[in-house]
Amino acid sequence: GGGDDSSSGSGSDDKIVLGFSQVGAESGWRTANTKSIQDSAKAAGIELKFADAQGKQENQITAIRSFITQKVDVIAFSPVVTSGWDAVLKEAKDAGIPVILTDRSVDSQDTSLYVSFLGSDFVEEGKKAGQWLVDQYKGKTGTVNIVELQGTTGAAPAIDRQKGFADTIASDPNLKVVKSQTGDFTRAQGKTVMETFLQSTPKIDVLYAHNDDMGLGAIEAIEAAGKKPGTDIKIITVDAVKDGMTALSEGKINYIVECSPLLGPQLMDIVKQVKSGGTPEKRILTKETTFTQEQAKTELPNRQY
Amino acid sequence: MTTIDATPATNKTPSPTNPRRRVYLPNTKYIPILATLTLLLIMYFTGVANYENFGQPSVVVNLFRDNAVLIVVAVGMTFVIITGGIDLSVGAVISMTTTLTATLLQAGWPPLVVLPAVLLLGSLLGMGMGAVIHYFKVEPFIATLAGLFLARGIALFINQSSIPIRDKLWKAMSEYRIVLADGVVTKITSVTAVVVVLIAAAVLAWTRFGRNVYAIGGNADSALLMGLPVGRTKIAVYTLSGFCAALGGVLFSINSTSGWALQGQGLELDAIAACVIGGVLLTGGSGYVFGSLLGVMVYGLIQTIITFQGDLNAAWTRIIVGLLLFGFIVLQRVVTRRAR
Amino acid sequence: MGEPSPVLEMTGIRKVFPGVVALDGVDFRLLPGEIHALMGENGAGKSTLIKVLTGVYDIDGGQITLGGEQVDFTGPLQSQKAGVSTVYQEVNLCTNLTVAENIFIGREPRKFGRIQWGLMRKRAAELLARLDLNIDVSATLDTYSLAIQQMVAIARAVDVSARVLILDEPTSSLDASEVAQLFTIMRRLKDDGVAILFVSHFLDQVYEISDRLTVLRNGQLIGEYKTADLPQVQLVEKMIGKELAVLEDLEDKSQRIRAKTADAAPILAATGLGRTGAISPFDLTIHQGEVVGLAGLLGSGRTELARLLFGADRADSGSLQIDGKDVTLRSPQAAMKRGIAFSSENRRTEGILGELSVRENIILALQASRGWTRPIPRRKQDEIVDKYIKALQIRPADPEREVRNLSGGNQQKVLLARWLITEPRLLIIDEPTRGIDVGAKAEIQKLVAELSDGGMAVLFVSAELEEVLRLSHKIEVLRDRRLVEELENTEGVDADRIMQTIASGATQ
Amino acid sequence: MTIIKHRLFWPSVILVALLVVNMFTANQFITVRDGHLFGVLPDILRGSAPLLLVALGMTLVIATGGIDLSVGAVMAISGAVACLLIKDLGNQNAVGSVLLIMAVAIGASLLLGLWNGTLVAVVGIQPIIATLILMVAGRGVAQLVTDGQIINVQSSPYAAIATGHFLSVPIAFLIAIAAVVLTVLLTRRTALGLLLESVGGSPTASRLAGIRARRITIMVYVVSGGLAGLAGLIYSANIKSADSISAGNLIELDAILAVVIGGTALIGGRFSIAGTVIGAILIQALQVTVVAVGVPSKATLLFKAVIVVALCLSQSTTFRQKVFGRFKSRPAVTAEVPA
Ligand SMILES: Nc1ncnc2c1ncn2[C@@H]1O[C@H](COP(=O)(O)OP(=O)(O)OP(=O)(O)O)[C@@H](O)[C@H]1O
Ligand SMILES: Nc1ncnc2c1ncn2[C@@H]1O[C@H](COP(=O)(O)OP(=O)(O)OP(=O)(O)O)[C@@H](O)[C@H]1O
Ligand SMILES: [Mg+2]
Ligand SMILES: [Mg+2]
Repeated sequence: GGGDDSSSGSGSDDKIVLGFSQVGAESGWRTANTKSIQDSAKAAGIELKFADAQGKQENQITAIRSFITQKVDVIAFSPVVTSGWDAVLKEAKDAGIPVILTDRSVDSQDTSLYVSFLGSDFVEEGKKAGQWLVDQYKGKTGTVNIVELQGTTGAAPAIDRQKGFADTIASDPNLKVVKSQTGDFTRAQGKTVMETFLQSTPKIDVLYAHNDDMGLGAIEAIEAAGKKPGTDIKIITVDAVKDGMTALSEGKINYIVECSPLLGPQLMDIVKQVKSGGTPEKRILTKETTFTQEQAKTELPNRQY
Repeated sequence: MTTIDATPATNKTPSPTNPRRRVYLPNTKYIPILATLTLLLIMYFTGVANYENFGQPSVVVNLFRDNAVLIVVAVGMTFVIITGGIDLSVGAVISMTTTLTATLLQAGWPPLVVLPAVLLLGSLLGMGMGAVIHYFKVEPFIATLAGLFLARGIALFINQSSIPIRDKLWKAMSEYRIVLADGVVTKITSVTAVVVVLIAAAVLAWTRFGRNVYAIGGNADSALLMGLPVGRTKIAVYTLSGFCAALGGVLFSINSTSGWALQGQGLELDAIAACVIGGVLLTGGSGYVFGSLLGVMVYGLIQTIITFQGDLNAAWTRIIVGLLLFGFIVLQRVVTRRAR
Repeated sequence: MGEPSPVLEMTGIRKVFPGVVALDGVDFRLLPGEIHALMGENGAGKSTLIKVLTGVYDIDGGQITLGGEQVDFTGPLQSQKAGVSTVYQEVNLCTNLTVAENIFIGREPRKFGRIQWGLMRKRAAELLARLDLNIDVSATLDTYSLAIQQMVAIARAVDVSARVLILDEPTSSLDASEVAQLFTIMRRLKDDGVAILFVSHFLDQVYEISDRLTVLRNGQLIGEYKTADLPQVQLVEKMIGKELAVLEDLEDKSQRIRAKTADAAPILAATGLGRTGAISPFDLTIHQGEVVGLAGLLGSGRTELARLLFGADRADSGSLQIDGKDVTLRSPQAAMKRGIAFSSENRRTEGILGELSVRENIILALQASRGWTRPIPRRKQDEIVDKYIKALQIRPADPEREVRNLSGGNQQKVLLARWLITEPRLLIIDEPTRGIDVGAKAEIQKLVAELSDGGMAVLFVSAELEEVLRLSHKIEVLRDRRLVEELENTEGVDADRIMQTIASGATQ
Repeated sequence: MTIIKHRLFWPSVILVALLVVNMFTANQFITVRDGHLFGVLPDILRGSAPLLLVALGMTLVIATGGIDLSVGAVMAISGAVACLLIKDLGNQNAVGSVLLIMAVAIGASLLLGLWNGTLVAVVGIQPIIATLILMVAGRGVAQLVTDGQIINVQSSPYAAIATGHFLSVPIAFLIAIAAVVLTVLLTRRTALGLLLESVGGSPTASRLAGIRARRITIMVYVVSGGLAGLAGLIYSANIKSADSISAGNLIELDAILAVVIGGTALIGGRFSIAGTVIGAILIQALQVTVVAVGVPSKATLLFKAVIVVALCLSQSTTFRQKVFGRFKSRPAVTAEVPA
């Protein structure tokens, strides 16, 4: 590989060097997230050292250490998991490199290890999805059979989105999750699992999918079974990527909780702020909303990812 | 048939050694290792020439620290592969170990109980798989795959989310810095890994057990007929691999002070690949622990180069890793062939 | 003379494999300080009896007592510990280990648990020197020929101080002087009171060394005899159950010489063909219908020469003409296309495909030469295979049996059949009669003679000089990896003459 | 007696058991609706098609003593290429163009197989590493092709290969079965099967028997690549999009498992295509069962572990002897011999 461009490495000139360790490229959402960060770094004139961890914490720890060796100015990363960052973050702190968390949080007790956390709250997303459902069935009687397509077993978004959702719908005893199984965040798995749900569950009223992709796969399965997604079975998903929004505007999905991947510009602002000696807020929530079918129609043309 | 005396015994075999072996080359069996080492050095210096800060000693030292787990696991795997087997369960055993360690520590168990307990559990699982493989003649692949499902299944069953470890001893081990030189620091994990490599290499090269491992890999049927303890040895290597994986899990939990059921996914393949890159034959009977160590270093160095390159997205990361691997393997092949 | 009480006694041994009763109520006794030959045709159950004894197989009936105590070994490890040292029929060593390791593995000299490599190598070298074998003991075993491997296996077995020593066809690829060495050692052990069980298809050897013998046929005990009391002819009768007539036809040498087509065009002519480190450049012509024998000592380069002619190894000097045309044999296929066939001496690793059936093993080479797109029709396969199973008396005569479950001698016959059905013009056979019983050996020799009469050229390699003499029209003598002399097999040529040639080392 | 001893007996029993479970949990096991088969069974068969195809190629590779880790990546590439080209079609429903594009995608997969085969047979790299290279880099290439995004297509002829029906049977399953039949013909009606088993049994002995081991080895990797490509098409047609990240992810493991369940040994030699078919369908059935019975996702792996353990024990002759042999008294064994 070349490397002529890396001669500007250690901040010898005034360009800020940002080391960013991404979780991986496990979904379209993640790719959009990566792109956003790469593009806005370029736009902000920040030199980006990018490392893809392929979903492994050990790779991420390695990458962060490597950033420390390379003496970057700021480190940012989307943690693969919540636990286990104390040691490496301490190393960064000892080396005097500020750390920014994006997208996912860590559970360090010592919050001085990072300067800021920019990202969404997965539990909150689950809650939003649950709240919509509670509102929909407010005052109605008769049980509502819900099936849930979970994300990858053990992954933080999957656990949190399940938890937030479950906590919220507990308020209405009619809402019952009858089947819940992982669809690995992928379309194909979403479809396969939904097929089986349809085969093995007498009546399904609502589908809650932890991301759009699984929801989209499930729509295929629902249609193949001769039912109408969005009507016969109500569908709630999380993310709001373009394909999901399209389906929402077509009425195949009923409600999407947004989880925005476009953290780039906000991140760059924080980086600059940190570099110029400022102290950003400890917790910065990404600007996120929810979409109904009507809102989707107006929003769709503006979706870039 | 009765004309033996026509051949004076002294006249026989005037060339006592095989002429092919008379010229002294580095013993042919070490050629793959030497080739790997040479190429590794070339790769390293290419990195030094191309990237700033690559030449720092800490890059090399960190190679051991970042790959400590892989090194330990690859050591166990080396034994298994030399007997002609394979162990797919290592990554899952790591996850089980980290999860269990974290859970037990969280529950307030004393760390000095937890440590031997998880190591024992890993070894027992390995022993179980070894026993199934030996007594029931089940293919190692399928037996250890079942082990994989089982171990990760247990981990997920215990807890799906990641569990922080706040135990003092663990934290202390995690943060303890061993200063090698000015500005060159390493951790307990890498020292452990190096010690494991040394012990394993000695065991493989100098003990009866080590020789039995090679014999079984060369030809298990013959080994049995030669009166070697085939069953015991086989079970022992899987136990060893289970132990190494559990130790890897402990190192993992020290490194990250947490436990998580998805930890170490795909690590089995990395470990197998590292062994094979280091010259261990998957068909068994040949290979060295140091070879596997070099294999891990190749893997680690590729990762380091990728991070230093710093502008690769996921797609390009994969492609470059593949290309580097390809280049390395083909060169290794060419060099070894020439030297033979 | 009061017999000493047997050190080993097996009574009513029964062993059943799916579809075969390999041993049926066999009794066997071994006295201390005797050499006891176990005799029988291929597939009679000799090796099975040995494996049952050493615990490789469980028995289905009967019992074994060793030194007066009843034993039930669960594996070779146990029997070895109980003082039974064994050389199994097929060389069972680990070719990826060094010679020294093969000799000492399992009982390496150790100090503080650490193997003493130097000591081990020294002892191994000494041990082999006693067998008159001076080889580099730190080289891996796979660099040596099968014969050497066999010697190493023997060295391993005789070095442990055992009560019972079992040698299953240890001499099958050794030549006379190695056999003599082995016998010296066996006699010494016998004098020390070791009981030795010896299996061989060479009757001369059996008569030379053994005190008593036990004959098996079809898994059944025929009887136990004092060697001195049983004439050869009777022994053969007992083994095969009928009189043996085939051998006599061949003995008349003059007849063979006449049959030779003197001035036929050479099929193959090698000039200065050689391969460094394997065999020095040599000249050789082989004519149609000619049987050429290769004679030489162990490691003299016979196998290497044969491999060059088949393209199994590539020559790096000289030229080769086939039918008058210059050719370079890059691969076995190239040789096969020109009508050359080669049966390797190492049947276990270079010959049979154990998992495949007898039928598949037999048709393999023919099929390979036809290419995968033109399968041999099943009917035709069955026809060919049946014919050769009958002709070579392959037993059990079941074409669908896995080859690895056949006895050693029968495996060899399968290999021979594999090459015969390709109807080659030049058949190179390296040790084709290794481990084959008297009857079948005679059949094979007869077959070779017939084939050559029919115009096929044969390059015949055998450690058994008499066999070479009996069959060949001309004999190439090798020594130290070079062809030293070519002898027309005329009246005056005999074993002595050849041994002299080898010893004097005359150059070409 | 003999049927119980057959090596596919126990896998078949477990497969049937899983199907029976599904019979009870499902609304419909198998019915005809809208003129085609509907129910869990057709779902399982259809869903198993990609795995079946991949496992089929894997069987041949394993028979030669090799292994192909790159199948997942090849699936991803093939799907990506196909969807990329179809997306740019003026009329995505033009059957001719779609078929042509599918041929291109499979052609690309064959080339990837050729690459693997060359590395293994000509350069002489150990199969696991040779194919690991493509496994790693190939998915990168697929991601590059799709730019890391999911490419959607709206092509009904393309979707049909996964979700369509022909004579009321799922086309995907028909394709898989056609591939199986072709492979059986290819290996058993020609001498290829024999030569494969021979090369896998002992390369040295095969070479000396005059078999062109190199050519055969290359060929099986090519076949494996092609079948993986086909599987990739079905996978992507099923979701009408190319998902370069998850397409065929970890399928190599399932495929190898299917092959091993089917009784083909990993060291090479004898292979059983029927076994692989059973193995692949069994794995798919297992996956469906896990969902259908409602095993909580955190226990899913444990459930699978139990089944795999049961499978591997049931396949072990020694295990059966040791466990079931106890019931029989020893003399019984001797008694049956004269027959
Ligand atoms: N593992 C096995 N499975 C099935 N049958 C076997 C097995 N081993 C041996 N047999 C059969 O048992 C019989 C006896 O074989 P054995 O090897 O004992 O013969 P042998 O007397 O040693 O012959 P040879 O002189 O050819 O070595 C043969 O018919 C053989 O086919
Ligand atoms: N006496 C010896 N000393 C050293 N090396 C030997 C000796 N005998 C054989 N070898 C080794 O064995 C190898 C094989 O020799 P080769 O097979 O050509 O001999 P051969 O004449 O066929 O004898 P054999 O009777 O052993 O088959 C040679 O490469 C050589 O290294
Ligand atoms: Mg025998
Ligand atoms: Mg020879």
